[in-house]
Amino acid sequence: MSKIGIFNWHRLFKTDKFYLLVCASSLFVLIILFAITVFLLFSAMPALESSQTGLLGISWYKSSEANNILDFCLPLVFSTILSSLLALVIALPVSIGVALFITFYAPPKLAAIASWVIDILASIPSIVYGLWGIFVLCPFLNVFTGNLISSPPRVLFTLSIVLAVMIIPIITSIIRDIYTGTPHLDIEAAYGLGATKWEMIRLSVLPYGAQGAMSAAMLGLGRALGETMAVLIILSPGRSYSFNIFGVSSHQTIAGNIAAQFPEANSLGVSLLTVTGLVLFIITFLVNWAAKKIAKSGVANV
Amino acid sequence: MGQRIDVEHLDVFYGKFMAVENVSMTINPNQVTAFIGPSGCGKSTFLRTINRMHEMTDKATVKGSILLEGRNLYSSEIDPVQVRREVGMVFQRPNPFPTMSIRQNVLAGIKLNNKSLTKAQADEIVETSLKGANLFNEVKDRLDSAAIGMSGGQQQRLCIARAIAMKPSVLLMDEPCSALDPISTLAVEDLIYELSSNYTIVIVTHNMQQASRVSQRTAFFNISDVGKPGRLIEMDQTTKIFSNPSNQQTENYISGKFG
Amino acid sequence: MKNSVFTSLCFLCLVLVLSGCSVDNDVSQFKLNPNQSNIDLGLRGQMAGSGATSQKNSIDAWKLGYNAYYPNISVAYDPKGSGGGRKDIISGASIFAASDKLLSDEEIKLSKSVCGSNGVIQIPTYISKIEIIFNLDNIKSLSLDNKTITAIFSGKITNWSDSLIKLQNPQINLPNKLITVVRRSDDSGTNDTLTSFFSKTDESLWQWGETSSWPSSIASLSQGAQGTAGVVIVSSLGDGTISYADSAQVGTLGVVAMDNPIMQISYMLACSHYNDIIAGQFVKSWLGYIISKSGQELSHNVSNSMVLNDSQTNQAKKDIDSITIGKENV
Amino acid sequence: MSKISSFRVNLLSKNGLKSKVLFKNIKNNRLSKFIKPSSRVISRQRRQFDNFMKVLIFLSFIIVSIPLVSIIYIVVANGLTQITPYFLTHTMKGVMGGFSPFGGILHALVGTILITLGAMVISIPIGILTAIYLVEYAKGNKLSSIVNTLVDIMSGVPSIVAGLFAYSLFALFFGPTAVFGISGSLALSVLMIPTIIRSTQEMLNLVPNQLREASYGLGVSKFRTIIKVVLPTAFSGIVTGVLLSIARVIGETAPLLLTAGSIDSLNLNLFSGRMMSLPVYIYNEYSQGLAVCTNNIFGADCLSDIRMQRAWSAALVLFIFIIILNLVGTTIKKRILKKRGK
Repeated sequence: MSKIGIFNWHRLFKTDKFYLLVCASSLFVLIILFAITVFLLFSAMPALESSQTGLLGISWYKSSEANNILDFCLPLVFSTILSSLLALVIALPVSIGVALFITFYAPPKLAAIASWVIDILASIPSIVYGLWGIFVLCPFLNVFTGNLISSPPRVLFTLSIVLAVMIIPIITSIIRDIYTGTPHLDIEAAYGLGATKWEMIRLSVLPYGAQGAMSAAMLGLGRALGETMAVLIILSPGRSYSFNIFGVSSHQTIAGNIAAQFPEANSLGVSLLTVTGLVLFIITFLVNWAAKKIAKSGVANV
Repeated sequence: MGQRIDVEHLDVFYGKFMAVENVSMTINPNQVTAFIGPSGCGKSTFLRTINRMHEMTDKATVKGSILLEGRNLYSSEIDPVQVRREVGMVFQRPNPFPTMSIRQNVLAGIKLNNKSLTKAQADEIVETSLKGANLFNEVKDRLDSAAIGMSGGQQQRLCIARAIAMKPSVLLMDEPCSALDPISTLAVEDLIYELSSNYTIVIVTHNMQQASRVSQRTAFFNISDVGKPGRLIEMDQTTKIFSNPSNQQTENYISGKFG
Repeated sequence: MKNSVFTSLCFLCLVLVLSGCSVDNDVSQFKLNPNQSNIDLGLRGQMAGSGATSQKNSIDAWKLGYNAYYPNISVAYDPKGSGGGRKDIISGASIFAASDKLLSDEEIKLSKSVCGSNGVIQIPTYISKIEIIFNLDNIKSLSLDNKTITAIFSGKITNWSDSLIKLQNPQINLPNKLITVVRRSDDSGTNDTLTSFFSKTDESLWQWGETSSWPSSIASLSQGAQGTAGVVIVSSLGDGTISYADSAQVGTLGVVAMDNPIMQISYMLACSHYNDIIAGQFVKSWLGYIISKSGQELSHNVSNSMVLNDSQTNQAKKDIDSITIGKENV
Repeated sequence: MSKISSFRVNLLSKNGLKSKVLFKNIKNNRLSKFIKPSSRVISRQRRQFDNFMKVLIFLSFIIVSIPLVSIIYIVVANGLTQITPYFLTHTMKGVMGGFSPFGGILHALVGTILITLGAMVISIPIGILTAIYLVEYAKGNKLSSIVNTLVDIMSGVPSIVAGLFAYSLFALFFGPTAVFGISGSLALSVLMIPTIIRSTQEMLNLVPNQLREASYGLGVSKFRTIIKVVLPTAFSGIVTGVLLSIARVIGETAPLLLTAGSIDSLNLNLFSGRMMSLPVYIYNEYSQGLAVCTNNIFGADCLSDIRMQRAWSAALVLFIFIIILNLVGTTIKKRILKKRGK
């Protein structure tokens, strides 16, 4: 059975035509990712090559007072990562809490209801989250933040809460599956030492699921980075590097900016938006790749 | 009718690790030949090379040759799928197809190779195969019910019926009764004895009583040390092997000193 | 169980598509072509246009009015924004376009390749009043002069109980509340109209001149929202907000009574020459209907827009007649 | 001694509560003096902390349910008003401002179904065939580990990037105004392929190896074994995976906003002309704001916030659509997993 390179050539050219079809389709996955990069790069070329004066022809680029493409992209990257990290900081503890609730604390009926809640939350379209954010969450927060923040509070903090609610289902379902897999011997060992339930969880469940929780968190982060409609509807856009998550009109994410400017954009404008789209693609590529690495190393040493 | 199998200097490798070393033997037609030996000595691995099943699931490779009535099963122009039609196989755990009824299971071998059959031909094959497996009277009124609804013993006999429906010349059985209760085991053993009149049967078993009851010839495999390849120690008439084997290792194994 | 779900789904679509012979809405009740004068030139087909969101509401009405005269022409309009409309008329993707801003010289040069030697004609078709709107508990109207409004929008006045505002509205008890300016964050002609109004009122207060997107130095003091609707929704959600919107979209928000109303003119763009005869005839009849008395009345009823005055109508008629059709004199 | 051993046996029960009950009744009988004294003294402080954490974990469940209840409430409360048979069987063509007839979402409903079907035609074959390659042919070789990593990465591709990709691909061939249904299908299939691969892989792995061996043993080739034995056994699982991936993708707005555009009338042709879809319809109605009802000379009744009502009703229809797909998917999946005794 000669094996040259990554293919099993011998079998390939034997009669097994189905093997050919199946290899082609798995190659297609490579091709799609390659094509995404190539086509985004190709359509981003005009903006990358055009001069600053050329870019100034785009009105929303001119008003952003950026002196080059990098200077235009960086505040967007900053806001995207800040909003997603903030969403993760809110979502992770709640997700771990709910996962523990489902696996260890809730009686079976309540655990089923909790899982059902998670499944339904995961299937709500992001446009509905956006509408809920602007029509329900903003007025609700406005009551508390009336004159502290500009009203209605369409700031990064509100957006991050909505993003957190969107990524909780993803993180919870992954962590729940890991926690159900905690080996009984660990649980029994902890109880054997006379541990209370929480100590048992701290001693055996959390360490066992640590790697998986990290990778689930990264996947949740990836999902939040790419969110568009909620940002477009909720956030009051602005450009800055400010960490003040309550500051109004000082943040705008890459995805939100693309959706906001795309209808209005001329061909150079679309090309500039594709540059930011490419940056977003690279960021999510790295985040998901890291999530895979963590998950794989986790499995290795368990 | 059963066919003769001659094995010449056969080595089996999992990647670089040699699992079985230099096995040469002759398996007579229309007889039951049993393979015994401690677990891990390569008897099942060797059994699976006879119908080239090792290529499909175990990613193993083979050196040497196996002749079926003089035809080398490992020559390049032989299609391994053809080999498996000639050499039927029954596995340790009964594995009828869950999505199919009893009738469909028996005809599965033929249908899956989409040979066309008239209704009459199909019924005739179902009846002869099930009768051949002593199962027909027990299931003749529920042929269209799901196969997985039957008992373990019945399912195993259904697998045997399914195998003989392909009219193979050789039947390989990898510990067929280890998952069955004693009564079903007896039923399967009687069936094996009957089938030996027109099939060459090779059976791998841990149960030495079963080997002595059912087989005419027995081959004893052993492993010299952990990580070393399994080797054929001795092969002879079953009565001789279980009364006074010529090799000391066989003697120790038979009298239960180890293994 | 699962294939029953699939079959029911497909069955639902089939039934809907077959039964819905008239899936569209019946509008005969509006009697848009009272004297049934049907001057159908045998025009048929689909005519694609795109552009400003501000005119979409009126365009929907004009489509129905136009169809009352030309039943076999279906007009498709993609409200992608003025920039998109200008892009499409230049590239030839749309036969007509709507834009809140006139084409820049560079855009006119570009349009020559598709629209013939004298480029694109631009006629005013939709004149709307820009209202200054605000959201204060149980205050429905305020009177502010142009200078105060400019001061508020340029961030100089930041509290509703400011003396200047109190001076002009003595009888109203203004709350001590921060003013939140809500502006259009997308690229819009309304921004142009407003910023030119501010810079004309007081150059020193508003020193950024006419721009289509808000100057970033004062952007962080105010909130941005996407489109006229976004601005209205945000203003009604916050308390103490002040904003600007087309008079059609004011809804229940308070309106500032001003000395002279701010007018915004929105244009329709068409090629000066059409090779395709049907497209040329369609555009001439379509624009003719829009600037006609019945067309403008319909737009007023549906979007509160101002009817074109005579000089604007005559100039527009001249431009429409100047459109040449057919292949010969390219 | 048997008392202590039964104590240990009960401990093995997964649900923690039972073991606590047993632990209590041991304490008050003669064996309790064998339990380490120190664990009883500090237990009050540790028990308080244990209860505190229990409250915190119950709280996290409440925290997650609040947004769900409020979302369902607002969508249903606002959405129910406009859901009428007319709304479901008519398009928006011929609708004028806020005047009745108020139009409907038929063109969006049909558009969503057609675009999703297009995405299914692209992604189901690729997804299932790739999963077959990863499970049946290439367990452990180099290509499969590369493909596995890329599938994980592809599942992280943001929907806006998928939209941009489809738009740039079609714009390259058909010019900058290339906006039609099939471009939306391509964008959605980029999002669907990873989920279909993952769920099909999971279901193929559930098919026991004995079945494959049984079929090989009968002299059946690998190709026919997969097509005639493995796939039929895993079929209902694969259908579940497809349903769940449709549910995930059908609510996407951003990619369709860029690729399929918006149109008021029914368009049945994926390959020409813009095609409305439910999520884009919702955003469109939301972003057109209020309608003018002051000068109502036509005598037809008029609602100034009719557009927002239509948006909520369309959101409710989309929501119900997704819930049905989800319920059907998860119930079948639970039945399969239970049957496999997982």
